[in-house]
Amino acid sequence: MLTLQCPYCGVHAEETELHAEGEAHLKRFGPGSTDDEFETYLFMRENPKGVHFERWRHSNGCGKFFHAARSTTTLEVFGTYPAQTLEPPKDIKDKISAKYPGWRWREFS
Amino acid sequence: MSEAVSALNGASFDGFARVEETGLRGMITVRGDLASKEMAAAVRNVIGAAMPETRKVVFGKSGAVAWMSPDELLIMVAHGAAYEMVEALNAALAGQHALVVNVSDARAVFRVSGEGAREVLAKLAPVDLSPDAFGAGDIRRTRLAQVAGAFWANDDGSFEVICFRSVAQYVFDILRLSATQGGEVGHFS
Amino acid sequence: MSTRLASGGKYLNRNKQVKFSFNGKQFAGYEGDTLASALLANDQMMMGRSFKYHRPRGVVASGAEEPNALVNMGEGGKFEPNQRATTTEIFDGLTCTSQNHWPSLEFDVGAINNHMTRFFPAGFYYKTFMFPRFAWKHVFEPIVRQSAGLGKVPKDRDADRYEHFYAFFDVVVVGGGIAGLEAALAAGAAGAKVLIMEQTSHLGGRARIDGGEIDGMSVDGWVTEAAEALEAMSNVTIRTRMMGAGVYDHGYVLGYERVADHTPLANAPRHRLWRIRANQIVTATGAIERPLSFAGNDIPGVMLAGAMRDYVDGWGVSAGDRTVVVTNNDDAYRTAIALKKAGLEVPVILDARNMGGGALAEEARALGIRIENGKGIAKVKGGKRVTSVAICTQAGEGSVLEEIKCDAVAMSGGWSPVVHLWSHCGGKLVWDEDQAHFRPDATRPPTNQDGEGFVIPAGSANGPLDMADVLSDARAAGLAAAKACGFEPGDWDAAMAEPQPEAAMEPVWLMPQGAGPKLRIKTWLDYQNDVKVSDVRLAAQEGYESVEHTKRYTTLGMATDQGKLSNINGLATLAGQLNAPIPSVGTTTFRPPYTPISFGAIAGEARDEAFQPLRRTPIHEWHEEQNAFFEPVGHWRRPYCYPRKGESHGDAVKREILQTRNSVGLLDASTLGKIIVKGPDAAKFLDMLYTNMMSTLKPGKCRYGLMCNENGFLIDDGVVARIDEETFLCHTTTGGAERIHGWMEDWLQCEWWDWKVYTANVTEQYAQIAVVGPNARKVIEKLGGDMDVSKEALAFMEWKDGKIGDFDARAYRISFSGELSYEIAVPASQGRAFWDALLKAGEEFDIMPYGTEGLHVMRAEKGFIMIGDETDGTVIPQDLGLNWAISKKKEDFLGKRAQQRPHMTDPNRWKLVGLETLDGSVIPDGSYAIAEGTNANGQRNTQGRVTSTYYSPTLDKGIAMGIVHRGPERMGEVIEFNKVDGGTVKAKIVDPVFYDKDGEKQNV
Amino acid sequence: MRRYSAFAIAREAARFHTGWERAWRSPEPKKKYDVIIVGAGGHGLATAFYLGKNFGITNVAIIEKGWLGGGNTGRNTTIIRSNYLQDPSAALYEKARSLYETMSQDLNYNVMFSPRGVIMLAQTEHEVRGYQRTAHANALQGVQTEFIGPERVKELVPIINIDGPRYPVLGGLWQERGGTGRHDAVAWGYARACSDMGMDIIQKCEVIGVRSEGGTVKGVDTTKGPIDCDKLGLVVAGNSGDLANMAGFRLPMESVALQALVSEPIKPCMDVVVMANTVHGYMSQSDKGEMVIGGGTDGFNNYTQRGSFHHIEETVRALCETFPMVSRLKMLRQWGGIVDVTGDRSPVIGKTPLGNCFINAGWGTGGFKAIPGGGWATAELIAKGEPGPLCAEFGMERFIEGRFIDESVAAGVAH
Repeated sequence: MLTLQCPYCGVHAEETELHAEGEAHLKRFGPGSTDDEFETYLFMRENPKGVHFERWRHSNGCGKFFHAARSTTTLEVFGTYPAQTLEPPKDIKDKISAKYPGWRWREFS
Repeated sequence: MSEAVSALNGASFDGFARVEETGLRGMITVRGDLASKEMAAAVRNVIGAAMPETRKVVFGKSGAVAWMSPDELLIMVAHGAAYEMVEALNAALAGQHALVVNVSDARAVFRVSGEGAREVLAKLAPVDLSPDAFGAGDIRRTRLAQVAGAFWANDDGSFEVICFRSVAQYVFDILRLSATQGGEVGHFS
Repeated sequence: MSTRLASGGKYLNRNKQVKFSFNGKQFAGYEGDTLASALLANDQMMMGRSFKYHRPRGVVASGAEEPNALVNMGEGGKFEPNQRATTTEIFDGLTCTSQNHWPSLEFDVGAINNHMTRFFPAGFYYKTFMFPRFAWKHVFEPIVRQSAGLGKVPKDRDADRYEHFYAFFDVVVVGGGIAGLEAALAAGAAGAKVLIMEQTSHLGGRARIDGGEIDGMSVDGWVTEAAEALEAMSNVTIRTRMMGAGVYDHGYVLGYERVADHTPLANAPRHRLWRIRANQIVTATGAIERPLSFAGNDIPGVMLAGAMRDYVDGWGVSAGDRTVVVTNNDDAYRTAIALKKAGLEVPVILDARNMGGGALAEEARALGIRIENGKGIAKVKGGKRVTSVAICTQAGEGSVLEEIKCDAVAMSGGWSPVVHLWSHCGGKLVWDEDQAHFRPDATRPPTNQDGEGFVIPAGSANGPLDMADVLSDARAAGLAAAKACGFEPGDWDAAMAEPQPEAAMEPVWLMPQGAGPKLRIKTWLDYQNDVKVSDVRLAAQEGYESVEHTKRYTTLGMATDQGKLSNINGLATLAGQLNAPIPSVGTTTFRPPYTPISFGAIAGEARDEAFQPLRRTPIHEWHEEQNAFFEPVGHWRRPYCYPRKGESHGDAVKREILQTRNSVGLLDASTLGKIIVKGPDAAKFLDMLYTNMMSTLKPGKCRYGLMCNENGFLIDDGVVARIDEETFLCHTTTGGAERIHGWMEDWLQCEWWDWKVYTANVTEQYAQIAVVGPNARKVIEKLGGDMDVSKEALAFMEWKDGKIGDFDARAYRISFSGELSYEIAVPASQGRAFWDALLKAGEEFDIMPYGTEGLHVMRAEKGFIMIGDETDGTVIPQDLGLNWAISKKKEDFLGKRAQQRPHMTDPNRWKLVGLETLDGSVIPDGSYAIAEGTNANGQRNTQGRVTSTYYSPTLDKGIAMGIVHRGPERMGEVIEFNKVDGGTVKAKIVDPVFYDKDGEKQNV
Repeated sequence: MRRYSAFAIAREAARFHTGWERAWRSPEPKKKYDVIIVGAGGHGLATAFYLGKNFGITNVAIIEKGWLGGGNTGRNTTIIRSNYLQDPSAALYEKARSLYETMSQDLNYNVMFSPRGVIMLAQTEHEVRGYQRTAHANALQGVQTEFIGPERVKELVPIINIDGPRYPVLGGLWQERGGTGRHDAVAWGYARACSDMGMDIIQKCEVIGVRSEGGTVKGVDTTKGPIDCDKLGLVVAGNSGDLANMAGFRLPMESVALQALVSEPIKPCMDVVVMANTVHGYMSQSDKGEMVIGGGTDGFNNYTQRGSFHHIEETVRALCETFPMVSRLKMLRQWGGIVDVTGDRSPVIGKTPLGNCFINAGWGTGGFKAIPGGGWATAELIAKGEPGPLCAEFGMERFIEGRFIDESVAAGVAH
């Protein structure tokens, strides 16, 4: 039963106020992309054991989508941040590095 | 105009707290840049209220203004006044990228009052309702059992609860069940 | 015999007698009794039968760990099976019966299994019952099932109510014994917001029975003062009859409060499930005594030593007149002393340790009790009740030295901390050699959202058993918990007790240690599930080496007590057989809940009218008054049809359609989603969202649009109206409003966040009513108002605001039926009035409402697709002949790239056609078009399927839509559709528009 | 292998069961095997068994990081059915179901397959149409199912609340030959048979790397050292993503928690398995008398084997509504497993980007019922190097082509 702090309204929302929205920082591929690119965009997932970046929506709340950095093995939350970004903020990456030196997640580390 | 009726026509229940549908209320959803001075001016001039801080509701001259999200306000006025207020807000925000829409009929409003009011809500919402965590002027959008809803605390210790009109009966039912005598928890007293 | 003692019983109120019945017999007890203590007081030692062998079972414990004393409680809507007698407080009028026997507790036919014990070893059913093949299902399984199971099946609907409660604390202390109280005092005095919960009705726990002094007071006195001190702290909440049921991630704790189990006539919820968020959890859950493994240790009258002491001191009940005590530790001497002091006989204490006990042993000896060191029980004799024990040396193989008559045996194999809550969320355990038990490993706690430990064990739950250690450990736990929440220790003194040194316990996993197969097969580990030492050994012998394998193979620890008594003994037995150290064999995972919790409590208020939200339109009440037949559409209820007296649903649908086609009908379309999309980039945004071009739509006009997901599949459709240059109103399907609104916000917030667009879901602001049929315009015109709804002023696919009658209305000239049609939106609060006004105005045209089935049939007659019928998540718009709605000019829209993949552009895809049966019959729902031959897996080949199939009242014949392999190229061809009975229906492929192909009727 | 029978039990009873031999050996790994299967769950063991039985390949190791059958095989709700809508699924699950019919005899181990029947309730008009469609499809697929009316449902399930009020039962899709089996016994029976064929089941041995040369698999590194192989099968539900990572490719799937729970045991009251998709819950009664209950998956990636309590709550309230007597029972135990869910929620059985490395994964909530079919198909795939008809449609390439196997189409989504 997760709790995540919504970075928009500040509420420490519990899972029932939230909706999980899948992997974060997916790059959209539209017409003109290769089959591989398009398949990767739609279906291929990091699904890591450990550090993960994902999307959530504060659906029973302020309605905003946001990102969370979370461990899939301990459920530790390293931080949440707004959706309008292409990569995780530095302070969160640093926090993860302090705990899991050498972590990698797609192009981020 | 034909006579307007609220979803439950003022239904009420007296348990260890009182639950009542308050009747129709004018409501206006405003979306826009809440940090802009134009928006602040529009709210001040039209409603006579200051811009609410995050998760607060402020009560102004002609209505209340609730913070709903970083780019959304809910303005509450008399039901009959909503149309004019929408016009006035639109005028005040002319030239701005904003959305002002009359949603006066989209919701139901309940008042939960009496000593057990906090407990009634604490049975339904995953929210810390202890007085030090949630006081007058606080608003919370959350889940009420199985539906989305919001509530705020008034100065007199009562709470007002809003939900969509289609689930008014459900919300009334769960409030009624929660307020039923014998179900006092004695937690906040 | 077991009986009520003349005095004693600190939990009892002897001034208040309570009457109850067991197996139809009337009994009396006192207020404060549990069902178990009250039954013992009435010499009812035997309380049930075991699961597998139907052996007689007496109460063995005094609390939540009890495996045997389970009863059917109550009657009718208040009946409940498997109620644990040791945790049931009695009340006037309580009725209960014993379980798992036929015809009676005393004489049980199923006990025949008992005599076959040897033929039913662990896992025997995996090795037999295989022949003949049908026999398992038809012969053996029914026998197994009938003899298994425990309590009776509830028959009536639950008469009680339940509820949930959300609460938030800094520190939650689970357990109201002295450790819990001391931890709560420490945390509370530090200023933390504390909840302390206790599963029984009284605080103080075991220490009140075990005695001793705290702060110079009796334990009872100290507990009273501690409780008063906590009550006085405004930041501390005390709840009794509330069990810590489970610990979950991120500090989530379930508290199971049995509000009214003990007062079932009170007008109160029976159970309340607390959903608690705690920063820190202190588990002061105590320890559970372990049985000893000797032959006959399951015979009624053999009890845990601590429990026997509880019954004497707590409830003034003796389990027997002559009690043999058998132990491997000092604690059991307390029982002997308590029995003796209560005037009962203790013929001997058998201490398996060669060196015997310490100070407590001296005290017992001083009371004149015979003590035999290095001795154990070879065998307990008796059937439904202990009659004697045979004594042997612990070191030997069980030669009988002496037989001692007795009617009860008190046993103690040492104490195991209750580590369940620590373990639920991943806390790890460490093996303590000295105490021979697993205790929490403080270095590996369960971790919370910050990656920090959030559970702190306290007192016996952490290992210490001596009261002085328990108190200091608990205080440390309370302070640590408060500190983790940012509170410094407050001004509160530690409770002090004198250490009471005890001689070391010695692990005894089998008694005598050399017991042979004949004894081992009578030596129980799991009383309820009938798992014996021999079974665990067999499992190990056969290679079921993992503790999980053994557990599953033997069913050890799988009973309703979840192995609270049997886990460690079973594990040690397995380790012994494998010749491995106990910790290397591992421990099983503890799963919530700690003890079973009612499903009623889990469901909470969600039953009957509150089971799920039921969404109602502003006109819902009218539909109900008309006895509409409703169908659920998401959480909405929509009228399917409005049957009149004597009409079948089919008749009603036919009448509604013919009336609408011939004159005028009304549809409550309020459930359709309505979303406002506004901003300088709104048109650009909708161009991405819809397959159509929406930016070219002119204000005042409407356009039918399609939405696909990124996978290319059609997900929603609806009419878009352009309100002004920057504003659109998008209609969605009934089920689509929230989903599509979320979908829009997703793209706006997460992908195109620099686009200037705002959305608002205004679905519920309006009641929307479709006025449909050749007379629709006349009805509206009759209402008056300032809106000109003539063909010239409001043409097909246009919208307009204005007054219709007194109503502020927005009218859309759109049609899903093919008729002249207006969909009119008015404010929801006036929806019912507007509906009534339309009905009145339409009287002269015989106006009547039609339901969703009429809507479906009429749209099928027109060949319009329905999301959910023609689409199922695997259909792209191109399959449905909707290419006209897919813009070729746009570089991109959601789903476009997906629709370019090879399988999507394959000309062999099944495509939409109309279908007309040759005989006018209706193709069955869900039917497939068969093709020649079979595929590689032997399945009949298919070439299409029906997507919508109806009897058309307008055309008086069966019509259908379907998708067929290269369908549009095969007009006129006859293909066959299957029926489930094996037959087929022949149908001709035709144009999907069956009615008014040229659209003349809607364009008038 | 000594045969199990009633006679054997009687013989052993006379000597206090001291003569029973080990059900399977616990060998140390050899240096090299023809085939290594990673994962000694149901699918892994079944794959090994059919490699031996159907193709005579017995130089096989099955490597397991924990204890055999300890993953989803030992954590599911043991439902067996094949009333699937799409042809490829129906073929695979029906193959599995038919193999379950004779499994006890084939393995000489009673897996207690109990064809007590499975009903999927139709509680909306839309669901009625969906299940009628499935019934029509099944009729052509050789899967015996039938759409039955509410009276028949009530007859089969006396404890059901047929009249709603919220979701009256309008009928149901009935598969008489569906039912349940004893999940642990399936793993144990296969393990015993594999061991008997000379295969090595190596427990408590974790794969920590996949070795390859020139794009072809060479072996695995394990906590018990490197082991070579010619062919590698990855059959590790819940950990497929992790193993794929080691092998150097990504999968179109995510791992999420799936939970189940049981009540305390009561006397027999429900013979059949009932699934109620409108309200999201399903229930059967085990031979022990426990009501075995399952619901939906969590929405987020999670490897903890712990799910979120609100899903339990949703499932329980659904069942209290569908079977009112449930309200007076108690939850004895809840637990979670990790399931791999693919983009179309159907499994993947096929080749991987790495040569001679094959995968069986992505079963989502449906793995147990497919065990013998999945094993059969995967064995054929590994033995021949190419998929046979049973899994031809289940390759990963379907996600590139857009050729999905979507079963959710039959689960009523209301409009």
